[in-house]
Amino acid sequence: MPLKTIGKFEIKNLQVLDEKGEADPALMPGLSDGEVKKAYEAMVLARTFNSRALSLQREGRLGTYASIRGQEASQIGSALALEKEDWIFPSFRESGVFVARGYPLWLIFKYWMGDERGMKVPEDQFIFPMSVPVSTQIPHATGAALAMKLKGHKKVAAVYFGDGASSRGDFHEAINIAGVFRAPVVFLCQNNQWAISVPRSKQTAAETIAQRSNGYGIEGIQVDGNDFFAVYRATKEAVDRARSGEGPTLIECFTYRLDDHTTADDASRYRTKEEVDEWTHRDPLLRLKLFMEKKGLWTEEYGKEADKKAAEEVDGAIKEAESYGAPDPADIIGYTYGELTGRQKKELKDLGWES
Amino acid sequence: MPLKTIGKFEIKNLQVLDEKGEADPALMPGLSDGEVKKAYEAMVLARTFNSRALSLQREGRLGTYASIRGQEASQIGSALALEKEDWIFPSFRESGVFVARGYPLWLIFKYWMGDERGMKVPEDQFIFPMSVPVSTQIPHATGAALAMKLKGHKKVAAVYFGDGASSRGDFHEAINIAGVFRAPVVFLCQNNQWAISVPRSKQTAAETIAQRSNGYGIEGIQVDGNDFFAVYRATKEAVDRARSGEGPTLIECFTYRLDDHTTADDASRYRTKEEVDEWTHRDPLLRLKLFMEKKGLWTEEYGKEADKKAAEEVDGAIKEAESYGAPDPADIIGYTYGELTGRQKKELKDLGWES
Amino acid sequence: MGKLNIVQAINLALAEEMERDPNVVILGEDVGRDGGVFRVTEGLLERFGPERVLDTPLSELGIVGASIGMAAYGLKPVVEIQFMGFSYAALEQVFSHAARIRSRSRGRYTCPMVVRTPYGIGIKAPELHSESAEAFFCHMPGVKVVVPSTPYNAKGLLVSAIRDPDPVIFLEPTRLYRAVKSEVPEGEYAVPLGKAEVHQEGGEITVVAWGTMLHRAMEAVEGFDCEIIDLQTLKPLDEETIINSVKKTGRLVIVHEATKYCGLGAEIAALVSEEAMVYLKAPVLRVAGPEAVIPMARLEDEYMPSAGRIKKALELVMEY
Amino acid sequence: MGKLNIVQAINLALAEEMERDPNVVILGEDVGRDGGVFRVTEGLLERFGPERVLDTPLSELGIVGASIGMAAYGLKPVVEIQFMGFSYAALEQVFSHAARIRSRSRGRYTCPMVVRTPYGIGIKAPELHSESAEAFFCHMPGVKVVVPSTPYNAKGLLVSAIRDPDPVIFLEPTRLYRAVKSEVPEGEYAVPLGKAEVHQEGGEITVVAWGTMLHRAMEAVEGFDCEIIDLQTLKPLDEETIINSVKKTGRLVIVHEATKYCGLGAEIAALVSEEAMVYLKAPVLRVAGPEAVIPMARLEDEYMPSAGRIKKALELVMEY
Ligand SMILES: Cc1ncc(C[n+]2csc(CCOP(=O)(O)OP(=O)(O)O)c2C)c(N)n1
Ligand SMILES: Cc1ncc(C[n+]2csc(CCOP(=O)(O)OP(=O)(O)O)c2C)c(N)n1
Ligand SMILES: [Mg+2]
Ligand SMILES: [Mg+2]
Repeated sequence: MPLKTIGKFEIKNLQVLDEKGEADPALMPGLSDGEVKKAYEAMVLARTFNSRALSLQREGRLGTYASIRGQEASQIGSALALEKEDWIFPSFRESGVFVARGYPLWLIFKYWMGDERGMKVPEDQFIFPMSVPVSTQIPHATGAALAMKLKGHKKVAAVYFGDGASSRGDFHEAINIAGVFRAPVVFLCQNNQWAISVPRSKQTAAETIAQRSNGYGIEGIQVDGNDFFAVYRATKEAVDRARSGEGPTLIECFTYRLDDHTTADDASRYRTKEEVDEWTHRDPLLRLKLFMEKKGLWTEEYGKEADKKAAEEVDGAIKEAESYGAPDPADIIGYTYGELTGRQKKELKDLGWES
Repeated sequence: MPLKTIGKFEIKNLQVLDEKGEADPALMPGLSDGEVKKAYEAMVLARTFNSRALSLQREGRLGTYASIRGQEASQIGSALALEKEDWIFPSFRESGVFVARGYPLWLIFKYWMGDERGMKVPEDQFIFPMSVPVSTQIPHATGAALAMKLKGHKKVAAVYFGDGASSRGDFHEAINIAGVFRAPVVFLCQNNQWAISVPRSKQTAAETIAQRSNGYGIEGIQVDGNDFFAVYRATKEAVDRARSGEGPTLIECFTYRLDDHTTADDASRYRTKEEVDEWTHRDPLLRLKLFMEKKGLWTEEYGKEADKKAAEEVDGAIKEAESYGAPDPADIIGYTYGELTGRQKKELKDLGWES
Repeated sequence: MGKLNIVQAINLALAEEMERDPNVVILGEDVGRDGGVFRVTEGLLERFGPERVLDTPLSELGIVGASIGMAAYGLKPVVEIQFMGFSYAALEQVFSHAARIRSRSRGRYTCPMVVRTPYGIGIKAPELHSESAEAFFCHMPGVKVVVPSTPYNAKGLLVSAIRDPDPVIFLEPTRLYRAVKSEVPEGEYAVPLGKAEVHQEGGEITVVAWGTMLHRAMEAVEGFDCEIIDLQTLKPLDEETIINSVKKTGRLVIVHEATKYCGLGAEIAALVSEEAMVYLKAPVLRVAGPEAVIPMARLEDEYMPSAGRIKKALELVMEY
Repeated sequence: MGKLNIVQAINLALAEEMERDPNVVILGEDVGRDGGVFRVTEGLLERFGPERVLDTPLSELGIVGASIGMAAYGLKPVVEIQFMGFSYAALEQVFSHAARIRSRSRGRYTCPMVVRTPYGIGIKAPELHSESAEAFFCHMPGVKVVVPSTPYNAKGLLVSAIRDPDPVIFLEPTRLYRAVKSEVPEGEYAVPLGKAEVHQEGGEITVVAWGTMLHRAMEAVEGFDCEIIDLQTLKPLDEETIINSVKKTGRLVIVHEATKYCGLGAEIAALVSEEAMVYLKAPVLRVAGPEAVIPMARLEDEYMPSAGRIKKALELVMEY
C-alpha cells in the first residue's frame, strides 16, 4: 500500500531538417526528388497566394484575411501526407492546405471576398468549408472518421486548428471520443505561438499541446512545424496508423504566425519585432530551399521559374474571381433547406428576389 | 535534429490503508484519534442518511435520489481536508460531502423531496447548490478560486464531479483556465467506474483520469478512493499547495458506485453481480473500522453507539423535513431576479399567487 | 401491431428505419446496453450491433458535433440527448454548423441528422429534466423542430425526420411517453413535416398546442366550441392551417409550457396579427409558463398551464 | 468630456465603474494587452493591472462559467465575448446557471455579472461575426438583455448593468461602435434598465426598434408621423411604454435584424395583440431578417432590413 507509479509517459519532438538545411538521413521520409520539388512549388504557390491576398485586402478588393506566412511547411507538409479521398476539416487560416489539395485558387479568393460560393467545394475535393468559430470543426472530423470506420472505408479524416483552439471544449470532447472509438483521424494543431494577442504561454500551463494526447490515451508528438520533412513524416505515420485501424494521433506543429493575426489586427501592440525577426530566420521555405540547393534540386533559375509559375497562377485566379458575377440575393434564402419553406417563398416574393 | 524527448511524466497512485485495515505509517496523515473517530462517525452518518433516503424514495416520500454508498471515503476524506471557509462545488451525488460539512440533514432531504428550499444554503455554509448538469459546476470552482486569489483571500475552492464529467468541455476549459492563473482550486474526480451504464473504459481511452493533469501543466494524482487516509492525505496536500499559491491539483478518487445510478435506474441491466460483490468487500467503512479496531478505537459498543446516534439524527431530520410546510407557488417567480419585473407582478396577480 | 405507447412507437420507427437504411445509426449516452433511460432504444443494440448503436462518452457537444461530420460523410445519425436540459452544451454545434453547413457550402455538404430528446415537465425528476426550450431551436434557420403528441404521429413524424435532408430536432414529451396509447400500424407510413393537424374541428375558438399541452387543451375545451390544432412541426410552421382556422373562428388561444416571453406562442400570435388581424374578434391569448425558472418537483404542477387556466382564457376570449 | 463614440463611452463606463468598485473585474480574450479587438477595453490593463483585467485563454464556456463563480463569490465580472457568434458555447452556463443560481438557492447565491459582446451586422467580417441572437437570451428567465443605441445610453446602460444584482447580457451593435457620436457626461449618471425611450414622438405609427435598427428606422420614418421607441432593454421589456404608444397611434411596426421567426419582434406583436388589440387600426408588421442564415459580407446588406423595406411597411399600415 504505497505511493506507486502506475503510468509513465514521454513526449517527443521531431526535427528532420535543421535551419541550415541539413537533413537527418535516418529520419528522412521516402520522398522522390520530384515529390520534394512538388512540395516546394506548393509552398511557393501558397506564399504567393497569401501575399497577393494581403495586398488585395489593402486595396479593398478582398475582405479581412488571415495570413499563413510562416506556416507553409506545417500546412503543406501535413496535407501532402494525405490521400486524395481523405477528408480535411480546416480552420480559417489554412490557405496552404487548400493549395496543397489543388483547390481552385479563385474560389479561395472568392470566399475571402465575402462570397459563400467560394466554399461550394468541387465534387472531387473532400475538404470542408473553413470553420470560423475556433475549434468547432474538430468534432466534425471525429464524426467523419467514425463514419469512415463504420462504413468500412479505408479513409482518414484530418482536422486543422490552432493553439488557441486547444483551450476549447470541442477539442477535448472530439479527441476523447475519437480515442474511445479509435476513429481514423489526425488532429493537426498548428501551434503558431499566438491566439491573436494571447501567447501560447498564457493559453495553457502545459509545456506542449502534444502532451494532451496522453490524457486521451492516443498517440501524440510535437514536430518542428517549419520543417517540411518532419511535418510530412509525422503526419504520414499518423495517417498510416489511422488507416490501418490503430486510432487517432495528435500532432502539434510548432511554428509561428509571422504576420498580424488578420488584416484587421496590429500585432505590434502585443509582440516584439525581435521575436518576429528571430522566427523570420526560421522561414520554412528558406529551409527547404537550402536543402534542395545542397541536393542540386534548387537553382536560381528553377527558383525564378517556380515564382513565375506561381505568380501567373495567382494572377489568373484573381482575374477569374473578380470577373465572376455578383451573388444572387435569392441565394441568401435558397440554401437554408433542401426545399424552400412556405415562409421563404413568401419572403422571396416580398423581397423581389424571385427568379 | 533528432527525435528527442522533451517531456517526461509519471502518474502515481496513493494507498495508505489496505483492505485488511493495515496502514502504512510512513504515509499516514497526522490525524488524532479523535479526528479519526469523527471521520468514522461522519461516514456512518452519511451511509445512514443515504440508506434512509433510498427507503423514503421507495415509500414515495422522496423523489429520485442518487446513492453514494461505496463513495463515503472519497467524499468525507476530501471534505474533511478543507477549512470551514473554503468553498465547495458539489455534483448531485455528494450527500457525504454535505454531511461532512455539517450541512443540516433535513435540508438535504427537503431538496431531494423536490423543494428548492433545501438548497437555500445557511449563511455559515460555503457550499454551492448541487449541480444537476454533469460537469457544469467545474468552471464555477475555477472562478471562485480566481476571485479568492484576486481578493487576496487565503481560501480554496474544491469541486466534485464524476468520471463521466471528465469527458465534457467544462472539465477541460475549467481546469485549463485554473492552470493558467494558478487558481487555488482542487478538482476532485469521483471515479466510481460508471456513468449510468457507461463503464470508465468506454468513457475515455486513457488509463486514468489523473493523467489529464499533465495536459494542463498542473499536479495530479490517483488515490484509492475507498481509503479514507489516502483521500484525506492527497486532498490535504493539494489544499495546502493551493492555499500557499502553488496552484490547482486534479485528484482522481478511484472508487465504486455500489448502488444503482439513481432510484430510477436498474444497474443489473449493464453490470454483473460479481463486479458489485467484489467492490462490496472493499467497503470504505469496513476498512476504516478494521484499522480502528486494531488501534482500539473501535469497539462493538462504540460501533453501536455511532450507528444509534446517526439513526437518531437522521430520524430527526426526516421529521423536520416532512413537517416543514409546503412551498409557496409565489416562490416560483419570486427568486428569478432581485426585484419582481412588471410582467411577474401581473403574473402573480393572474395566477392568484399574490400574498 | 395493436396499441403502442409513444416509447414503443418511437422504438418501432427507429427499428424500421434502421432496417430500411443501413446509413441510419444511433448514438448517445446509455442508448445501447441500457436501451436509453426511457428504454426508447431498447433492443436495438442487440438487433443492429455496436456499429449501428453507439454508447458514447458523456459528451453532448462532442456527439452532436461528431454527428454533423457523420451526416456530411453520408450517414444518417439519430442522436439521443438524455434530456432537453442537457442539449444546451450542443447549441453551438447545432446553430453554427448543423443549421448552416448546407448554406455555407452552397449545397455541397448537407446535414441530415436527427436530435431526439425527452422534453417538458412530466416525471418529477431533478432540476433541468423538465425543460421546454423549443423556441431556441425554432429561431435557428436551417433546422426543423418536431413534437409528437400521440404514438401514431410519433412514429410517422420520426420516420419523416430521419428521411429529411436537413437537421431535425425531435422533442419527445416525457409526460406522454407511456401515458397515451394508440393504434400504430407496422411498416411504411410517414406523417409529413411542416403540416399541422386539426385535432378537433370547431367554430368559435382556435386553440393551438403541441405535445403535452395538446392533451391539456383537450381537457379544457369541453363546453366550448373549439377547433384544436396540433402543430406537430414547430418549424417550419404550417401557417396556412392556423390562419384558415382563425379566419373561421376569429379567436385564438395558444398553449405552451415554456415561459411566455419569446416563446413559440409569441410567433403564432404575431403571425396572426400580421396575416389575419381583421378577422380577430378577441385578443390573442397565450397560456404559458410564467417568467420564472422551471421549478423542482414540488411546484412543477403549479408552473404548468392547467386545464383551469386554459378554460379561463377560453372564457375570456368568448367575452368578445 | 465632449463628444464620444460608443467605443469610447463604454470604455469610460468601465473605467469609472472599476474606479468606483474594486470588485469590478474584466475578463475575456484579448481584452488586456490588446485592449480588445474593438479597443473597447483599451488602457484598462495599464490603469487597473492584471488582477482587474484578465486576458484569458480561448475559452468562452470557461470564462463565462468562471465568471459565475466569481460573481457568486463577490466580484462583479464583466466578460467580453469577442463576437456574439462565439457566445453560443456559453449558452448552457448562462441559461442553466447564471440565470438560475438565485432561484436555485432561494436567494442565498446571486450572479451579478455582465456579458458584453459586439452584435449585429456591421463590419463585413467573416461568418458568425454578424449575429443577432438576442431572442435566445430574452427567452431565459433570470437574465436581462440590454442594447444601447447611442454613446449616451451606452454608458448609462452599462453602468446600470454593472450595478444590477443579476446577470445582464449587454449587446453592442458593431455597426454603431464608431458611427455615432454624442455628448457623454463624465461621472455619475445611469440609464435605468427596463425602461424604453421614446426617441421621437408621433401620432400615427409606433415604430419599435433597438440598436442599429433604431437608426435605420429614423432614416425611414421621414414623411410619416411616427413615434419611435428605442427599447434599450430587451428583457425585462418596458411593456407600458409600447402599449401606451400603440393605444395612441393604433399602428405598430417592429424592426429587427434577426430572422423574423421567433425573434423578439414576435413577442412585442403578441404583447400588443393581447393587451391592446382593440386599439389596433392595422396589422402589426415586423420588418426583420428572412428565414435564412446571415450571409457573408457580399450579401449582408441585402439581408438587413433596409430603410426602403421599413418605408414599405409604414406605407402598408397607413393604408388602414
Ligand atoms: C469560438 C471563437 N472564439 C473567438 C473567436 C475570435 N478569434 C478568431 S481567431 C482567434 C484566435 C485563434 O487562435 P488559434 O486557435 O491559435 O488560431 P490562429 O488564429 O493562431 O491560427 C480568435 C480569438 C473565434 N473565431 N471563435
Ligand atoms: C450534461 C449532462 N448530461 C447528461 C446527464 C444525465 N446524467 C445524469 S448523471 C449521468 C452520469 C454521470 O456520470 P458521472 O459523471 O461518472 O457521475 P456519477 O453519476 O457516476 O456520480 C448522466 C449521463 C446530466 N445530468 N447532465
Ligand atoms: Mg495560434
Ligand atoms: Mg461515475
